[in-house]
Amino acid sequence: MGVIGQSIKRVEDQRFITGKGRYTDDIALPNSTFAALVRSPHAHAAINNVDTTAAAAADGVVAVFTGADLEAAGVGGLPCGWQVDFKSGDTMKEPAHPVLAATKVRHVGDPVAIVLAESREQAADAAELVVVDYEVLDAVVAATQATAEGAPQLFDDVPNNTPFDWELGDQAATDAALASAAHVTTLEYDNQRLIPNAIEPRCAIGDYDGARDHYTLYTSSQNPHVIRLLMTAFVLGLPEHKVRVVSPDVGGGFGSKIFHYAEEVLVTWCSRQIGRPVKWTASRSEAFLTDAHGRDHHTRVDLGLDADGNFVGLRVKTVANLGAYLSTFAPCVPTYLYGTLLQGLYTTPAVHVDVTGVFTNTTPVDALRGAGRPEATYVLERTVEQAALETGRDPAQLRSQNFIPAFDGVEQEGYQTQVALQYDSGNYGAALEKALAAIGYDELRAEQAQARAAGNGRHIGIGFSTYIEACGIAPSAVVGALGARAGLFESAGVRVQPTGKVTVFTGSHSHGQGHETTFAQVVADGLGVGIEDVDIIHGDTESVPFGMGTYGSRSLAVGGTAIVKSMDKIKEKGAKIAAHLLEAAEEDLEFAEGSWTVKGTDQSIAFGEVALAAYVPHNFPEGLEPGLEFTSFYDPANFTFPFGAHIAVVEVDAETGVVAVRRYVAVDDVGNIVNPMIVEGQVHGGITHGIGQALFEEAVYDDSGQLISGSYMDYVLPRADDLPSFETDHTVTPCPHNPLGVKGAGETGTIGSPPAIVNAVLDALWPLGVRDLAMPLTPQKVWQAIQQAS
Amino acid sequence: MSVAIKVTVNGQTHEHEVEPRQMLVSYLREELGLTGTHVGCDTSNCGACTAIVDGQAVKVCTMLAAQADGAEITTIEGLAANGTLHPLQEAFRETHGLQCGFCTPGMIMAAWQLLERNATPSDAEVRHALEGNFCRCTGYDNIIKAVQHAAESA
Amino acid sequence: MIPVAFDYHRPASVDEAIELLSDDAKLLAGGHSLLPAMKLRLSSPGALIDIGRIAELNYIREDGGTIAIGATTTHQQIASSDLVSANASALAQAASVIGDPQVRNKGTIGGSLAHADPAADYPAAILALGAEIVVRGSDGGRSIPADEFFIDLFLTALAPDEIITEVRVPAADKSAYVKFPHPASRFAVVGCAAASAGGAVKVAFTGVANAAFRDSGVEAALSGGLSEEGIAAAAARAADGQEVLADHFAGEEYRRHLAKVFARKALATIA
Amino acid sequence: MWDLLNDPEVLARITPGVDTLEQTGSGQYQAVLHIKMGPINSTFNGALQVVDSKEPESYRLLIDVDGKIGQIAAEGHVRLAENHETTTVEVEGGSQLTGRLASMGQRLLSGVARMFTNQFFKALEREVAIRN
Repeated sequence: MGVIGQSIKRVEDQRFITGKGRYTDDIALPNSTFAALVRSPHAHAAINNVDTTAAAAADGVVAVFTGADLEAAGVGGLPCGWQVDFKSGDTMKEPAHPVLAATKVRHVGDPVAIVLAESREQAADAAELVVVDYEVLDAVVAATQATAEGAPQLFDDVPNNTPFDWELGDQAATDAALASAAHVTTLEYDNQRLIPNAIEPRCAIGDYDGARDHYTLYTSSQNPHVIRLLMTAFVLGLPEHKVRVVSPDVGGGFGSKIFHYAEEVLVTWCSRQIGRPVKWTASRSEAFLTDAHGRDHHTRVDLGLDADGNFVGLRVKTVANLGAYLSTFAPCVPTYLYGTLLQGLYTTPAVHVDVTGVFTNTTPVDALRGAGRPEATYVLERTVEQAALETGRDPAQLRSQNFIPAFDGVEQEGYQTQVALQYDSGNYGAALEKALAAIGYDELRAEQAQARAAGNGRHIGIGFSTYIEACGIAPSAVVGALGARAGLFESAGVRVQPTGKVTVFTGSHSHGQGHETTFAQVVADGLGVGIEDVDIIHGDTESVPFGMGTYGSRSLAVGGTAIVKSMDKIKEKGAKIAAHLLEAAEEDLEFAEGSWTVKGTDQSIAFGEVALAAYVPHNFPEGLEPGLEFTSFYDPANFTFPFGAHIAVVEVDAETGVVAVRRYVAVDDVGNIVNPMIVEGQVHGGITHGIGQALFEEAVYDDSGQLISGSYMDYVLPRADDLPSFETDHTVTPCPHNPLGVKGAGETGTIGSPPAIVNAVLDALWPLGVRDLAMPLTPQKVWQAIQQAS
Repeated sequence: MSVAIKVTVNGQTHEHEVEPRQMLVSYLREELGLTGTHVGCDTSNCGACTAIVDGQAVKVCTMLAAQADGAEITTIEGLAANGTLHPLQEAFRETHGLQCGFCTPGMIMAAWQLLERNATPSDAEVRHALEGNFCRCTGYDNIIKAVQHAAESA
Repeated sequence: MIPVAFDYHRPASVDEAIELLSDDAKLLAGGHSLLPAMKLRLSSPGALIDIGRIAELNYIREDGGTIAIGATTTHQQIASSDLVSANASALAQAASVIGDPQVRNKGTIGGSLAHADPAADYPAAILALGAEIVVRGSDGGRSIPADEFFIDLFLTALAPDEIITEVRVPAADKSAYVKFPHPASRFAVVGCAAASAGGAVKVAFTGVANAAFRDSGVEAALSGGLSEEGIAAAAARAADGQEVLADHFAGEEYRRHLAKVFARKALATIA
Repeated sequence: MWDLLNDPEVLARITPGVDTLEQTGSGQYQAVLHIKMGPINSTFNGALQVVDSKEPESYRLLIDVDGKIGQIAAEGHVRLAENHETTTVEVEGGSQLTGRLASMGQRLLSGVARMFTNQFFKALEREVAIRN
């Protein structure tokens, strides 16, 4: 069979390459109205009055609603799904996040009113007629300013704009280790704010059916069940079974479509009010202002080394900018998805991390491709490289000497870190060795030395990043203990049809990852059917069992395992049926290549025949129910821990400050690989996004809280001609605790690449005296750094 | 006011009265139901809306439907001839040149224009020709491969 | 996003278009500057006059040592014209780096010049090549030398009742346009054109100041000719005395520096 | 010169974009601005104020106007220095944009400020020329 491990061409591509994909905005319901939102142009202002008279009277307008209307109707605020309490034990401050602001706006883009009209054009025209009387207040924008004395306060009941603070690790041991270290490398920097920019803007359609008293919400989301749960139970107070959430084809998410947004509530609620469908599609300008942003940490890090270069202690202090409200998973990103990864691949015996989450008058910040792990990896890998440069050590050697020795998680136990996690399996040296060989490290260093000696103005740099990340989120009991308000299992229903064809209902939801192919491969391998005999259904709460959706590179490790568990049950039942039909003992049967065979004989029965018998049970084991369909919920035993070694080679044009990425080698270990083509694509995309952070992307706010990089005219997305071709390879260290042995491949590139690029540029410019650079490494910044150094 | 237009889209002629402010992309998507052409931005940068208008790849989010009066338009839905996929469509699948698929129609149309003007582009030329199209998923490598693959198979 | 409603006119001739011009009307050629601004509702003219199909405005031809280019000729047509490349390569090079291929398929030279974005590519080439901009208005036509055309941010010598009909570019011996593009917008952070014709060298910049300009300081310093040293000395004076633009991506100091670097690159290309 | 720079009618004529200016109090004006610049063509309403007036050497001009596409808050510090027969006028200022203007107009902001400052001086020169 060998379906697993094959680069099977994607099943879903047929519709995408012919323009037949069905994204939310492609859905046109009869009798639909169109929504336009009135949004705050101010970062911080009190609302004195909202006058909707002119808008309501405008051509084609069906209704206008304000925050006051929603309040009067008892619509709740948007909930937060994770609680991180203060170090002191005090409960997290969780101020209300109104669906429409009624009394105060807290960031540019905060919605104030919604206008429904017969056409998009009329809605847009009428929205301009809503007059909002604002009293503008001073705004706070930078994380480091939020807790300053006299800083503007966003919420009356959140002193110092601080909803939580948090720590992990042994502070005393870490301080002591650093005090006695032979060398301490210290860096202080911003991990800049990014804007997710899925190319499909968010879209939501609410459709209330009065005859059935039933709601349907179509939304561009990564997790329709989670949206339904949050919206029904916490915001609208609707009976969950009367609400269907459909998330059809999703045009990219990168985290930004995990969260429950105001517009989803609004179209659903408004549809009920007017008895007609309501459609809202974000413009890109709105997306810039309202899709939850990512990163935005201010961090100081100290890494201590002994005289031999062994890491003795790591201290990290971070202020995380959460924006104006707590988005759905905001508290967990700079804490449990960040602090717990600060052990990295290293045996550092003492690690301490201290995080303060702060509110500012900016767009809320939440998980973005990598979510916490890129920030953690940047802390470690930038600092380790800096330590190598400062102490004159080879950065590859410095890393390897501090690596945790190889362990497979079976013969050798998992590795217990100083920061709560237990790694599943790892062979970190192997990945680095493979990357060094692939890039031709010695030759590159020789070329670099030659260029430096020649003084020909070619500034070549080689940069490393050896990262680890946590995927397969997550064991429910563990995350529950850490503040998650949801379980993080995954579901899969596997329905064998009478003819032996298979329909899978998965709680995971693809937004580009290729589930319809990868999952079909898993099923084809497990049941011995053809890929074309498997259909994957996702994204609809009415057909799929309650599932948690797709994020944190969890789909295959958790969702795929749920499918395997259902298939195990199918095979178990199938064996009973087969044994009956073959008149053999169940234990004498083996299942292979789609048939049950009596061991040592040529007596066998095909999977399809067994399926048919299950539905036409004329001749059937006594007491066995007909049918061949099982649903499983899989709660993982642990996270999975992909890792890898990335090496970037850059050339810096010192005259203009332009950085050209000449080569990029990524050796990732994502455990077993089901579809190498898809994994490679995921890695490519992640690296590109990470290079985007290193060199190009940056949400820029002015002091008054205006987003001045609010369009593609200013916000730089990497384009085809900004990048080299990537060289990717793998090592394979299977995950010991899931049956597929897979770890997750969706975010490795984004996590691994930023420090590799920045380190390479620092390596290139170190001889010129450049000692630090802040992301993104724009030409001006690089040029200025060179000027100041020389 | 409204403007009478007559356009040929994927070989079919349509006549409509349109509002002057209606963009060609919204005409294609909303009036003709051809939703394969996507809208990804409002500043003519992302390229998701690229279609072929009178032989030229155009960002149809930045063109009025009224301007298209008399034009021959090909959208992604019309690229396959008589049920046979265009070599570019085949190539995007073959080399995994797409993930979420949202940028794909525009990407294919931009690539179509390149190959029409340069049948044997270098990798650098392909990258340059796609500078008006964003992909956030794949990182472009496989898209470049797709275009080269199509160039070879054409 | 959706523009505010407007009326739409599609005149068959330039004269008809001129008649339709008013304070509240805007000409629509390629539309790639105007329509995005209208979609964002930064601009909301009451009427658009679509001159994109006036056949008499779309051509590239030689006219006694001068290249005559109709106003609605697209960037793509100019970039791929052998006639332009052979005689005014700076213009072809400028056309080839505007926006992206799709934008170049629609955008027109007349539209770009009339719009006069401070970071547009053409103006530098137009100035260095010593082109003339031919316009027609209700009182007849005139020809405006490039040196007098670009006045300030989005401000040109074009009168409200005038339409650009043609750009006349004298053939140069050698010319080049080099550009440091903004990585997002692809507008010129700094663009420099240099052209030599009959022994005289002209140098012009775009992206550097409120309007594109001839750099007389650099030109004067080129008396030593286009030797490597001569170029270096001249380039070092780039943008001297200019009030230089500054934004988040490129502050004044960096832009001035880039102007020097790109002056050198442009001059080296024609040396 | 001081009188000139404090005359509401003159102020209306020399402040770029001002369509109408109506005095509402001492140094307080209600202003309608019309900004027509390249792609932007929009009307703004709001207040124009003269504050920190130190006759005869300086005052600050505050403009705070609101339009469909955003708000403009601008400040100009006008300083006059008498030197024998001539008066030197210096203006230093900054502006803050809100809304769509802010997110779309950044690359032009420094240029716009400069253009308006230049327009202010040109208009002032014209006023001075008329009076002389």
